[in-house]
Amino acid sequence: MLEFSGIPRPERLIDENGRRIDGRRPDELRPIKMEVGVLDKSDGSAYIEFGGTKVIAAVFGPREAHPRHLALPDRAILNCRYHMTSFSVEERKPLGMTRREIELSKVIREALETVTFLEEFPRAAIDVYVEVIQADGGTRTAGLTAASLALADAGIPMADLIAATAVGKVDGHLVLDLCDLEDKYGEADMPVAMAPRFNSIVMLQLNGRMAIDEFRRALALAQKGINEIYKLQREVLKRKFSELSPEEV
Amino acid sequence: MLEFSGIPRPERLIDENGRRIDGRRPDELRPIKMEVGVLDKSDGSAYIEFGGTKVIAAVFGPREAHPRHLALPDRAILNCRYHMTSFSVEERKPLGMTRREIELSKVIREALETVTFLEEFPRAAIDVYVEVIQADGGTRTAGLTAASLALADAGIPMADLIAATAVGKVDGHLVLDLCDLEDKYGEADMPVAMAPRFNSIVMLQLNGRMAIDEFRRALALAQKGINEIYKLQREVLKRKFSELSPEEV
Amino acid sequence: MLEFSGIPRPERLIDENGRRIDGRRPDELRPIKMEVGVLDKSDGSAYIEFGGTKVIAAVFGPREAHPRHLALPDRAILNCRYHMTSFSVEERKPLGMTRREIELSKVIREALETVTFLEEFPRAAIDVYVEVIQADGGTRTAGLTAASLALADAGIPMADLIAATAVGKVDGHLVLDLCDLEDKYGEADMPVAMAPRFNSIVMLQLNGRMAIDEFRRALALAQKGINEIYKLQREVLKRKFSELSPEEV
Amino acid sequence: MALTPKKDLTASIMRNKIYSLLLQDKRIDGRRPADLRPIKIETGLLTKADGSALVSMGSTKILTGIKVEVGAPFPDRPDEGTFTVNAELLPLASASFEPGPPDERGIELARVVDRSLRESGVVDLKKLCLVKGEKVYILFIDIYVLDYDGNYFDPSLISALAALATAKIPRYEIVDGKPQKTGEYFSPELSALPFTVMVGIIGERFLIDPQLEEEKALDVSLVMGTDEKGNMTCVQKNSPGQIPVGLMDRLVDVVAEKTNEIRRKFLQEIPVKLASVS
Amino acid sequence: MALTPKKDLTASIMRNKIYSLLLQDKRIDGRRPADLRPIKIETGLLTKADGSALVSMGSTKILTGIKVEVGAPFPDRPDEGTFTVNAELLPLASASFEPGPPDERGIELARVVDRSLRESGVVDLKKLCLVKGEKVYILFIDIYVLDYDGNYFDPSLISALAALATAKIPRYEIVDGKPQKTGEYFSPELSALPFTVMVGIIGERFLIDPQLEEEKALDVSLVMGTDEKGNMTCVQKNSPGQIPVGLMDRLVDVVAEKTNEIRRKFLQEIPVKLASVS
Amino acid sequence: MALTPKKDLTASIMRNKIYSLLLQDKRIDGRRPADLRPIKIETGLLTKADGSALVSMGSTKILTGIKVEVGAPFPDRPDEGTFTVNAELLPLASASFEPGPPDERGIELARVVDRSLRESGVVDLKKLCLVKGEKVYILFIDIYVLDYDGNYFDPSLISALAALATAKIPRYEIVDGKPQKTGEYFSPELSALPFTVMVGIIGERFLIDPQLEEEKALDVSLVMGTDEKGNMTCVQKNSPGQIPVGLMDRLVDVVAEKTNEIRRKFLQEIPVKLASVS
Repeated sequence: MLEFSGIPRPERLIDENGRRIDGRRPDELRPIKMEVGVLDKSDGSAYIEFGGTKVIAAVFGPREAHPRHLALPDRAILNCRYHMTSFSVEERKPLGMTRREIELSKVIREALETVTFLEEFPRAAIDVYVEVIQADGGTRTAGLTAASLALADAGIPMADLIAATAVGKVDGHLVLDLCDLEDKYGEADMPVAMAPRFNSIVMLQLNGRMAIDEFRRALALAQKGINEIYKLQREVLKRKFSELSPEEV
Repeated sequence: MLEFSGIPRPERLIDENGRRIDGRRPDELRPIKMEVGVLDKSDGSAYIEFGGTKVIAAVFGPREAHPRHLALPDRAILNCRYHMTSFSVEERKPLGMTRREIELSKVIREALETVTFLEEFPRAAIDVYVEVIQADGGTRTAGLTAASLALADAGIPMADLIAATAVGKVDGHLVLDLCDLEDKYGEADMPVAMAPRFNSIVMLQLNGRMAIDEFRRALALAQKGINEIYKLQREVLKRKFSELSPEEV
Repeated sequence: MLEFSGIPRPERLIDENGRRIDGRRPDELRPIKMEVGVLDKSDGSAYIEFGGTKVIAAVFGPREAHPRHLALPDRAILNCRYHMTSFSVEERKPLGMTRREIELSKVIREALETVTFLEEFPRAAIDVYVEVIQADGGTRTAGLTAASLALADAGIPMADLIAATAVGKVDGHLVLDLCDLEDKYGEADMPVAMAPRFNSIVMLQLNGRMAIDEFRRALALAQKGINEIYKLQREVLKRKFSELSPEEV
Repeated sequence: MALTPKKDLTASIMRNKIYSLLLQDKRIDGRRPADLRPIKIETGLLTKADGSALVSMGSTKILTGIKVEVGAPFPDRPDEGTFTVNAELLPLASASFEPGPPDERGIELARVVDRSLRESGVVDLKKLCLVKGEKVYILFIDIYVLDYDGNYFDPSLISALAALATAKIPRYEIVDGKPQKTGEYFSPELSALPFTVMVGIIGERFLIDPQLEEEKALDVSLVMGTDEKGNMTCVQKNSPGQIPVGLMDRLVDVVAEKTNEIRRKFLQEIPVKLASVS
Repeated sequence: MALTPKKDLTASIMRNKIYSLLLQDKRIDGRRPADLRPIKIETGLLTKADGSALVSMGSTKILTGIKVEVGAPFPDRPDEGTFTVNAELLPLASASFEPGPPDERGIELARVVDRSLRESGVVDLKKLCLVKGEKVYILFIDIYVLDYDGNYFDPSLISALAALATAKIPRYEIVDGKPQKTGEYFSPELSALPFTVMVGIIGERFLIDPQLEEEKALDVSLVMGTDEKGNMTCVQKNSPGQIPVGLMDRLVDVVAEKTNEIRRKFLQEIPVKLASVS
Repeated sequence: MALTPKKDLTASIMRNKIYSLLLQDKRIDGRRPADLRPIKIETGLLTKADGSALVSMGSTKILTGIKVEVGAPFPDRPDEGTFTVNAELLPLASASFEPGPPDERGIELARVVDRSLRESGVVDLKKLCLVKGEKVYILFIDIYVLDYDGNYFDPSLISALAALATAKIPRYEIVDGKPQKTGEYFSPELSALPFTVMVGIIGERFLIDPQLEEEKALDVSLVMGTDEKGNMTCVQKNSPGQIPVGLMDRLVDVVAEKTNEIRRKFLQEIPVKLASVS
């Protein structure tokens, strides 16, 4: 965890009323902002805020795979890069890809591949770029949620949207949608992404430790948050496509 | 500016007689040495000295573009690398390309492309290498001037030669062909390259600041120096080609 | 030499009885262990110990050259990488290839090319990987000896096996098969590899200095050691192929 | 080594169209040759950056963030803080940008902005010194191109200046030889306000602030800038092609006028403490 | 950017075969779905490494070595030693591994092992402090995949733990402000023993510890781990594909049981000083 | 990973031609088998380098420059200065050299020159110590191949030695704990004068100092060197191919004779203070 070199641990992360450091209940998401079509020059794009976490995603394609020898005869290849701006974190992130960014690019790509109809575009490439503008916990889940919206905005056919959030354990309590301080000083952080229509997990990682029983409850808590996010995603897309005049659709 | 970590600023860069630190008048070029065909194994080459600045340029091609997917169906591609030896500057330059070298490779390449008949060599590549042996101000203009001679030496058809020099502002005076100390301690350094036959600018940059009116006069001063250099270039080439026996021409 | 930052020079490297620091006579090899087929997933492999030096080699191929533009119409290409684990030497070796590893990859590859019938596999690639698990002197010669066994294990046709060892000069004496301390504190280390059937040298380097006459005697000493190693190599291969049931051969 | 990108057939058709319009003082998006696109400046959007600005010029969008550290000065300038400018042409901004380390275009952008800031003395580096020869403030000015619809030069410089002018830099003091935050913040005082205008030339005609379709069709382009005192602070020919010498006089005047227009817009949005700005 | 490797036709045929077998609780190599391959642990093979272990799980072979240096701690943890985990998928281990810097698979492996070690508190880093804020022990745990027949995760963690548990670290003391070897050695005391099990899923069926042919044919896979107290210490979905939410409950139980099996095997081979292990 | 360059058809035709000539003790450029090409040595051409030499051997041209810095010694050699040898095969020297970081050929060249200098003790490193354990002179010896007509080894070593022998190194002294230039200069005293000769073999015949056309057609080649006392100071087989063991005796004699020839030429040109050179 690069963040927070400076900010000391608060005495308590959950108060006597069960409220979290930012006033939320354990099972409460942070304020969410979602927008699609925020960039002009990509084929699809989305902007998401989960509290202080701010992420943009953009999609290019389907386009010709390049270099050509990477092209597959039976489906599109999907490239994905998760990247943070240097000023998105407490301590300036050096330019270039860190090992963490390379790992997260992998798990986000693997989640997206799971729901995208790549076989509809043989020999093509679809490029997904996730850029973290500000990191306040949950950047990979916000990024994956945004990437899924950007794919939809680009008109790429998908079996489902992907919605994602993190659950974690903080001062012994299971909480939903960790902010940076909870991530840093909590016992566990578990990012989860699902394809809700299929009731299936498409990304799952654990950083920290929790009892097996807690793990089961954490997964259920994540699913609750994911369903809320999924609803917002569909509303945003519905709004966008209803704004288009009939000729554009 | 990497150079001159050691040498302190002279009290005056222009003396009471309007003479510069090396005795030149403001509109005077440094001694110039030019030679073509200095290397055996390249298709064309040139060596130039502008005072203490010493530069070699070499050209390979037209040859098959490599890797082949870079080849263009309607013209040759032109590669250009401007590079300094580690010992060409005051403080040892680390191995590898600095950001400055990458930028200068771009502006030199763009200048050369402007006058080279690339469309005569579809699918081919022409490679231009500029190596700075010693840097005493004006390395990019010396390098570009040498590269243009090396292209001519290689027999690549060109609409015109390119001649280049820098103008600048030193202790409030506009001067021609800055040496390193003037560049370092002066107010402005402006490299200019022209294709004299077309009365056009093919490279132009400014490092520092000068009044708008000074800028106009500086451009005229540069043109004066460029015309002198252009004349020398043509003489060198004439001498070379006249030395060849009829069969060789 | 990275090794041995810590261990001081022993007072004498050769004692009054002409014995070396590990009790060997000057012309005596260290205990040798050789095994082929040690890895399951490569096409051929070998493990060698020369005293404390432990090396694995593996071979893949002949397989399709990749990227394809490297393929040669008349023979296979041979790739070779000599690499050390980070913990094989006294001071942890940084990840990535050092200049030393790049040079040794070259000389090992050039030795192997000399005896391999590459022209039997046009357009193909053969990849040879040498991994130094522990370095106690003679890693390149152990690596080359192992690589030659791994090629044979992979069934790649060869004009001869390659056997290799180092000779050197220690406290004024010529010695065979230097260990790390002798290499570090001796006057010269000369790795030699031969194709014994052809009585020819296929790798030869010198690190240090010795008189011309010593050089001649050192070469003869190396040849003595090489012949012993060559005999062991052939035994190991004979044993392996005789273990195979007739159907497998 | 990098190559000049190939011009496609479309560019050549578009060139003729743009040129025909220029002869009538018109452009494909309805602007006149010397019209800038609308400029929008937002600052302080981010809390983890010590300064930030999102600037759009038409559809081109630039995000600049500043991070400040305390470190050693350069040996030859012991009493001055330092700054570094980086620029990344993010692949999400354009199909023509590749992921990976900055290519020559990103490096050129960073260096052109760096020279504009450095040579016009925008930041008084002596005010960024904590302990002479030992500890100074180090500013990392990182520019990200988010959406590329032509001309990333001018909005990048605007966003760098806006991020600088509105930065809240944690003030340090030296306690027991080590830098410690005091809890206070300061904004760098700007000593100059240089802006640039990108100029595109077709034949003997020119236009400014090209959008992407125009930029791809130009014969040649350059970036020029002036500060509030009328000094040239930036010149960079940034593409192949020839600039007729005779055109320069006119261009300089237009650039001076247009950077003034940008400066007025900037000062409307950003409260700059700049003694010398009229 | 990396790509998900292409699945070949063989994989699809193999998938159907493996699935048919799974419906009968069988596997292509005769194992049952929840059977691990034989595990072999050898330690102390190397003398230049401060700790080392060669672990095989079936034909998959992992060599881990540990080198220890003395250096500065992280500023925010002045009284703790540090460790770093690297993993290299050596090209001699598989035709699918390329020479060069670690790709995303090697990085994922290193980070998954790192998290298992770090988050379960395997090493008491405070015991690796020499002089607070100045000198601490730094452990480099370097994992090399030598032979890859599927599932490099579980044996990599085993080999890292075995190398740690059996390491002989030179003890230093500070003499005249500089660290010097005392000539003595110590072994790091382990505070936890987390292990992982890789799980592969086809349809609604699962198997554990896939060998390579199985791994290539799976619909999806994940790595999960628990420590000796029954805490989840690792979860990593490590391939494309969907995991039915309803399957997780059953998987967690199997993983807990199987990591216990690995732990018993480990404790038979390696003399661990671990107060809390029952 | 690098590959051995492909030999073209021309090389094979040329091989036969060269071999036929060798049978008559002739070569394609009129030399006899054991003839060196003309050597030209120029020093002191550059003022920013602390030492420099331009050496040509036939058409092959090598420029070496030396820069000196003051820095820390290696911990295990606290009283010795250090030097580093780099070599770049500049792309302007040959159509077969690519721009970019040194490939295996450049690395081999640098390391062969480095070993010749280091192992024969050319520079007395103890004389390059300023303050034991703290400050020493660090020499960067950077070799650039400018024009490549075969055999870059021998002229590279000559130019490194010429640049060293004629270097004017600024002398430092320690003032208030910091190194400061005294304004004086010194030249490193050379303790040995090793030179190398590249030998090419075709069949059972050999030639020395091959020009490029010859080099490409050789069966095998090696570089050998001796110092002024008749010690072997360099051996490097530098290409694929087999060297008949029986040929070595003869080659050693030729190399010793030819390095003496180079040494005489060198001493004519360069005033070396070398006690032991006869």
